[in-house]
Amino acid sequence: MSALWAVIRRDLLLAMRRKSEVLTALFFFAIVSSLFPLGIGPEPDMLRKIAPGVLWVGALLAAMLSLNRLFAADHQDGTLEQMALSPTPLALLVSSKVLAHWLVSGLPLVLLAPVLGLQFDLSPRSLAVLMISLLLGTPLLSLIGAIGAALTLGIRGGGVLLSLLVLPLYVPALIFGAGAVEADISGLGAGGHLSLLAALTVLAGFFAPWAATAALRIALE
Amino acid sequence: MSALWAVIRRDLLLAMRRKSEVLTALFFFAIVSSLFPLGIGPEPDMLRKIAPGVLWVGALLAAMLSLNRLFAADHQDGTLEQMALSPTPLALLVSSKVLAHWLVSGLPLVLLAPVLGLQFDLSPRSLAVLMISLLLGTPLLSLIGAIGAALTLGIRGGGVLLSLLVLPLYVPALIFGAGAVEADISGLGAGGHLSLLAALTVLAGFFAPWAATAALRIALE
Amino acid sequence: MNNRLINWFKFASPQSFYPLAGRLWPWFAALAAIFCLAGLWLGFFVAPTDAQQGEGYRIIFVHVAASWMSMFIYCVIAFWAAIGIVFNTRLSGMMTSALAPTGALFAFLSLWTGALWGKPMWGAWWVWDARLTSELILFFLYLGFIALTAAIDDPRRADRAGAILALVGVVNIPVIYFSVKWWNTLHQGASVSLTRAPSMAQTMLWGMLLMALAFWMYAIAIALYRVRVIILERERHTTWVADLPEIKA
Amino acid sequence: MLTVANLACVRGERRLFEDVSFSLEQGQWLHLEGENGAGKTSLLRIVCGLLHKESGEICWAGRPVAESDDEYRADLLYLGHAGAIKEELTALENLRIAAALGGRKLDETAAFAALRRLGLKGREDLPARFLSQGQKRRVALARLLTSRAKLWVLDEPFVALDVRAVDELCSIIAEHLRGGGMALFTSHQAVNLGAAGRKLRLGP
Amino acid sequence: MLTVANLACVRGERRLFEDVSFSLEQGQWLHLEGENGAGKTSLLRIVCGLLHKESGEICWAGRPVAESDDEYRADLLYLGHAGAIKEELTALENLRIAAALGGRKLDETAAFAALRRLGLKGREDLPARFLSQGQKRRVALARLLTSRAKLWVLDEPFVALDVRAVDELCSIIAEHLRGGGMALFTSHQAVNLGAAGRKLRLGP
Amino acid sequence: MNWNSPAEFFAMGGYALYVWGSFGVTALCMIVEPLLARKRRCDAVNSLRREIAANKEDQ
Ligand code: HEM
Ligand SMILES: Nc1ncnc2c1ncn2[C@@H]1O[C@H](COP(=O)(O)OP(=O)(O)OP(=O)(O)O)[C@@H](O)[C@H]1O
Ligand SMILES: Nc1ncnc2c1ncn2[C@@H]1O[C@H](COP(=O)(O)OP(=O)(O)OP(=O)(O)O)[C@@H](O)[C@H]1O
Ligand SMILES: [Mg+2]
Ligand SMILES: [Mg+2]
Repeated sequence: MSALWAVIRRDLLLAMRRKSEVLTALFFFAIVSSLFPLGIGPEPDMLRKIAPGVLWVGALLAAMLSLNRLFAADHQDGTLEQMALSPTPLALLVSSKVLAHWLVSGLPLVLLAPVLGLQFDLSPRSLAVLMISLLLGTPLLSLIGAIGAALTLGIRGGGVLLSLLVLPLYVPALIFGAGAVEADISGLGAGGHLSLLAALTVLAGFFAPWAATAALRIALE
Repeated sequence: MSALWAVIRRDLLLAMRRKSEVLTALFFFAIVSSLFPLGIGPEPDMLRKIAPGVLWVGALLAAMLSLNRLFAADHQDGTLEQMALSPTPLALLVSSKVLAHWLVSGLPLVLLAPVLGLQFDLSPRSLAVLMISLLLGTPLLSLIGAIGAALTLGIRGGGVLLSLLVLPLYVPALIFGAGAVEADISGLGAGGHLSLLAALTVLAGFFAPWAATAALRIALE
Repeated sequence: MNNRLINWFKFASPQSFYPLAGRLWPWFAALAAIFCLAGLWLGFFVAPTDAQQGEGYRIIFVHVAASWMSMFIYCVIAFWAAIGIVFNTRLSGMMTSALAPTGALFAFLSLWTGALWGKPMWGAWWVWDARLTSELILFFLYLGFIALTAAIDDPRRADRAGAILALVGVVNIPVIYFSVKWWNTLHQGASVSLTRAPSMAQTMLWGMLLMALAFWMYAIAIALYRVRVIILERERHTTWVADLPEIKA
Repeated sequence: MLTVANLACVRGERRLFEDVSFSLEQGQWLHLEGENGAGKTSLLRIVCGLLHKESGEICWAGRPVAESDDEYRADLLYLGHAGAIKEELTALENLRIAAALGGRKLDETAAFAALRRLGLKGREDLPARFLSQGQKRRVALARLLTSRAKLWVLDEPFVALDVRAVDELCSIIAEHLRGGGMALFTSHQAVNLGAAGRKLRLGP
Repeated sequence: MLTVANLACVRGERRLFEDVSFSLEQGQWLHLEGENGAGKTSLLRIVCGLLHKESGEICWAGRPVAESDDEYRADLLYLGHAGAIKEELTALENLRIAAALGGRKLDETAAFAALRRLGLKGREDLPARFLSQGQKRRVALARLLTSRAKLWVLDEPFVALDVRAVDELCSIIAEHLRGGGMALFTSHQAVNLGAAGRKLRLGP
Repeated sequence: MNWNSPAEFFAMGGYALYVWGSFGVTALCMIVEPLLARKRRCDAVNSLRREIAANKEDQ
C-alpha cells in the first residue's frame, strides 16, 4: 500500500516541481480550441455547431500529448526497473501512475472546459453536459493512453507512433463524449451517451492496467 | 559546407532508421483530420466549409508534435555540444537541421494533403491551392518551431511548454493558409493570402535561425 | 555625453537601483490612487448615460485602460529584453520578470471586462473579432513568457531565454494583429457588429484618460516594488544586501 | 542461497556466454570480470529477472526464481548503469522515494545519515540535476545503506567515484557481507573485499 | 599554446574554484584531479567555451579565446560524459558523422582502421543501441584517431573501459603528444603518460 | 449628478452584474496583486535574515 501512495505522491510532486507542466497541458487545450475558429472563420452559428467536436478533440489531443511522459522518464533513468523489482505487484504501481496522470492532466481539463465552451457560445446546460462527459471520459483517455505509452516505450520516434496507436482507440470516447453534448444541444437527452461512456471507463479501469503492465515488461527486456 | 551537408544527410538517415517517424507524422495528420468528421457529424456542406481550417490545423499540430525531437535528442547525447564546437558557425548548422526537419515532417504533409482534402469533398482547384498554401506555409512552421524548440530545450515538461510558446506564433500561418483555400472556395482568389504567406516564410528564413541559435547557446550553458 | 552614459549605467546596477526604486514606488502608488479616485468620480458621477448602451457603457473606464496597458507593457518588456541582449545588464532581466505578471493581469482584465461588456451589448460573451482575438493571443504570449522563465531555474539563463521570446513575440504582434484583422473583415460575422458610441462625450473621454493614467501609475508602482523583491532574491549572497537596514533589523 | 547453473545468453545473433554456473552463500561476494561487451551487464539483468535467459536455472534459497517471484524481489537490490535518479527531485527525495518503491518507509534522519555517509552533506536539498556525475552516483548508492535486501546486484558501482568514495563503498559492502548479505557485482577495477569471495571471468 | 589564468567558476550559489591557472605547451598533458563535485567537468567546459566563466582568461596561441573563436574550435576536440553517439546509427556511421561535424570528410578505410584499433572489429555495422556501455565509449573515443585537433579535452575518458582498452587509450594519447599535441583530461584513476605533464588538483 | 438614490446607483440601469463584475474583479486583482508581491517580499527578507543568522552561528 505505502508503495502505491508513494508513487502517486511522487508523480504529483514531480508535476509541481516542473511547475509549468500542469498548466501547459491546460493551455494546450485552450490554444487548440481557439485555433479552430481561426482556421474556420468567426460565424457564431457554425461555431456553435462544431463546438462539442472541437472541444472534445482538443481535450483528447491535450491528454494524448502528455502521455509520452507517462513512462518515458521513469524508463530512461531506471526507475521503471526498480518498480519491476519492487515487491509490490507492478500492475498496482502502474494503476497509481495512471491515476496520478489523470489528476495532473485530465482533471484540469474538465475544470477548464466550461470557460472554453463560452468562446463557442454554448448554453449553461450544454456546458454542464460537456463537463460531465469529460469527467467520465478523461479517465478512459488516461487508461487507454497508458497501454499505448507502455507499448511505444523505448522506441525512438515513439511520440508520434503513440498517437497512431492511441487515437483510433480514443474514437469511441470521442463519439460518445461529443455525441452527448450534441444530443443535449439538439434536445435529445444525453443520458444514453453518458452511461455508455461510463461503462467504457469502468471496463478500461479493470483491464488497461494489466495490459499496460504486460507491455512494460516487454519494454524492459 | 561539408558539415552542413553532413547534418542534413544524418538527420534524413536517422529519420529513415527510425522508420516509423516519417510515416507517423503523416498518420497523425490523417487521423486528426478524420477525427473531426467523427466529432462533428457527417453533413457534407458543413464539412466542406470547415475543411480548410481543419486540414490546416491538422498540419499545424502534426508539424508541432515533431518539433520537440528537433534538438532534444542531439542535446541529450552531446551532439549539440559538438556542433557548437564545430568550426562551422552554429547558425548554419541549425539552418540545415531546420531544412532536414521540413523535408521529413513538412514535405510529406504537403503531399498527403490532397488525399485528405478529398474526404471533405473539395474541388481539384481548391486542392491545388491547399497544396500550394501548405508548400509555402510548412517551412514557416518549421522555422518558428525551431525557435520554440531551442528555447524549451533541456527544460523538463518542455513538450507542452513548446506548444504554448509556438502555437500563438503560428496564428498568421494558419490564417493565411486556411484563408487562401477558403478564399479560393468562395471565388475570391487566393493570390493575396499566398503571397503574404510566402513573404512571411522568407522573412522567417532570414531571422529564425539566428534566434534559434541564440536560444541554443543558452540551453548549452 | 560620455558622462551621461556612465550615469545611466550606474542606475542599471541592482545595487543603486534598489534604493531608488524604494524611494519612487510610494509616489507612484499615491498618484495611482489619486487618478483612480478622480477617474471613478468622473466616470460614475459626471459622465452622462450613453444613448445607445445605457449605463452598461461604464465598463469602458476599466476596459480601455486595461487593454492599453496590456499592449503597452508588452512593448516595455520587449524594450528591456533588447537592452538586456545588447548591453548584457542584469537589471533588464529583472525588469522583464517584474513586469510580466502585471502585463498578464491587464491582458486578463481586458478579456474579462470585454467579455462582461460583450454579453449585454452583443449578446455573446465572446466573438471572434480581430481585436479580441489578438488580445487573446497576447494573453497567451504573456503566459508563454511567464511559463518559460519559471521553468528555467538559473536566473541568468531564464532572463536571456525570456528576452529572446519577448523579442520574437513583439516582432510577431503586428503580423498577428493584421492577419487577424484581415481574416475577420474578409467575411464578417453576420449577427454581430460592433456598436460603438460614434463620438464620445467629453467627460467620458476624460474619465477614460484619467483611468488610463491611474493604471499606468499602478503598473509602474507595482513593477518597481516587485523588482526590489527580485533584486533581494537574486543578490542574496552579496554583501550590500546583507548590509541593508531592513535585513539587519 | 543464490545458485546459478548452466546459464546461457544470446543477444541478437551473438551467443554471449554459456554454461555459466556459480553460487553465493551468506557473507560471500562474487566479482564478475570480462572485457567490454563480454556480457556482464546482461548476466546481472538475467539474474534479476529483467532479461530473458536462453537456458539454465537460477535458484534463490533452493527454489527456482520464477516460482517465488515476490519474495525473491523483496530480498534483492539491483543498481544498474542508470541510477533511477530523478533530476528534478532533491537527493533526499530521491532516496526516500526509492525506499518507498522497495516497500519501506524511510524516515528523514535515516536518509540524512545515509547521504552524509556518502559525502553528500550540504547537498541534500539540491535538485539532482545540479549534482556532478559522481555525486549523482553517490545518491544512487545511498540506497544500499537504507535497504534490507540480502542480495546486492551492482553493475559497475565504482564508476565515476573518487578514491575516497571507492574506499567508503568497499567498507559498506564489507559491512553488508559481515551481516550475512551477499554481493554480486561487476567492475573493471581491482577491488579488495576480503577472503570470502572470488572472481569470475566471462569470455576468453 | 593554451594558457589559463586566474579562472573562477560559480555554479548556482556555490563558488567551485577560483584562481586556477595553468598552461599547456606542445607535447604536454595535464591531469585534472579532484573529488566528486570539485568542478573538473565545469573547468573543462569553460575551457571549451561551453560554460560561462565568472572571471579569468583563456588564451590559445597567445590570443584570448573569445576573439579567435573559429580557429580555436578547429584546433579543439572535446569529449564529454555524453559521447555524442546516436543509438540508431552504426559505429561506422557515428564516427564518420562526427568527423563531418568537425569539418573533415572521413573515408571508410580510415574509419574502419580507427574502430579496429579500439577493438570494435566485427561490430562496425551494429547499431550503437546494441553495444555495451564500454563499447559505446570506444566508438566515441575512436574520434581521437580520426581528428587533427591539437588540443584534446577529455572528461573521464577511462570510465567504463576494460584494462586492455585503458592501455590502448594511453598509448593513443602518448602518440598524440609525441606529434606535438596537447591533452587536458580528468580521471579518478592513476594514469601514466610519461614525464611531459603534471597533475593539477582542484579543491581541498 | 446621474443618480437619485444609492439603490439606483447599484442597479446601474439593469447592467449591475456586468458593470460591477468588471469593476469588482479589476479592484480585486489590483488588491490581490500587491498583497502577493508583499508576501513575496516578506518571504525573501525572512529567508535572508535566517540565512545570515545561520552564517553568523557557523563562524
Ligand atoms: C473579450 C472582449 C474584448 C476584448 C478582448 C477587447 C479588447 C480591446 C482592446 C485590445 C482594445 C484596445 C485596442 C485599441 O485601442 O486599438 C479595446 C478598446 C476598446 N474596446 Fe474592447 N474588447 C472587448 C470587448 C469590447 C466590447 C464588448 C466593447 C463595447 C461594446 C468594447 C469597446 C471598446 C472600446 C470603445 C474601446 C476603445 C477603442 C478605441 O478608442 O480605439 N470592447 N478593446
Ligand atoms: N542485437 C544484437 N546483435 C548483436 N550483438 C548484440 C546485440 N545486442 C547486444 N549485443 C552484444 O551483446 C553485448 C552486450 O553485453 P553487455 O552489455 O552485457 O556487456 P558488458 O560485459 O556489460 O560490457 P561493459 O563492460 O562494456 O559494460 C555486446 O557485446 C553487444 O555487442
Ligand atoms: N545550481 C547549483 N547550486 C549549487 N551547486 C551547484 C549548482 N550547479 C552545480 N552545482 C555544484 O557544482 C558542482 C558541479 O561540478 P562538476 O560537475 O564540475 O564536478 P566534477 O568535478 O566533474 O565531479 P565528478 O568527479 O563527480 O564528475 C557540484 O558540486 C554541484 O553540486
Ligand atoms: Mg556493462
Ligand atoms: Mg565530472
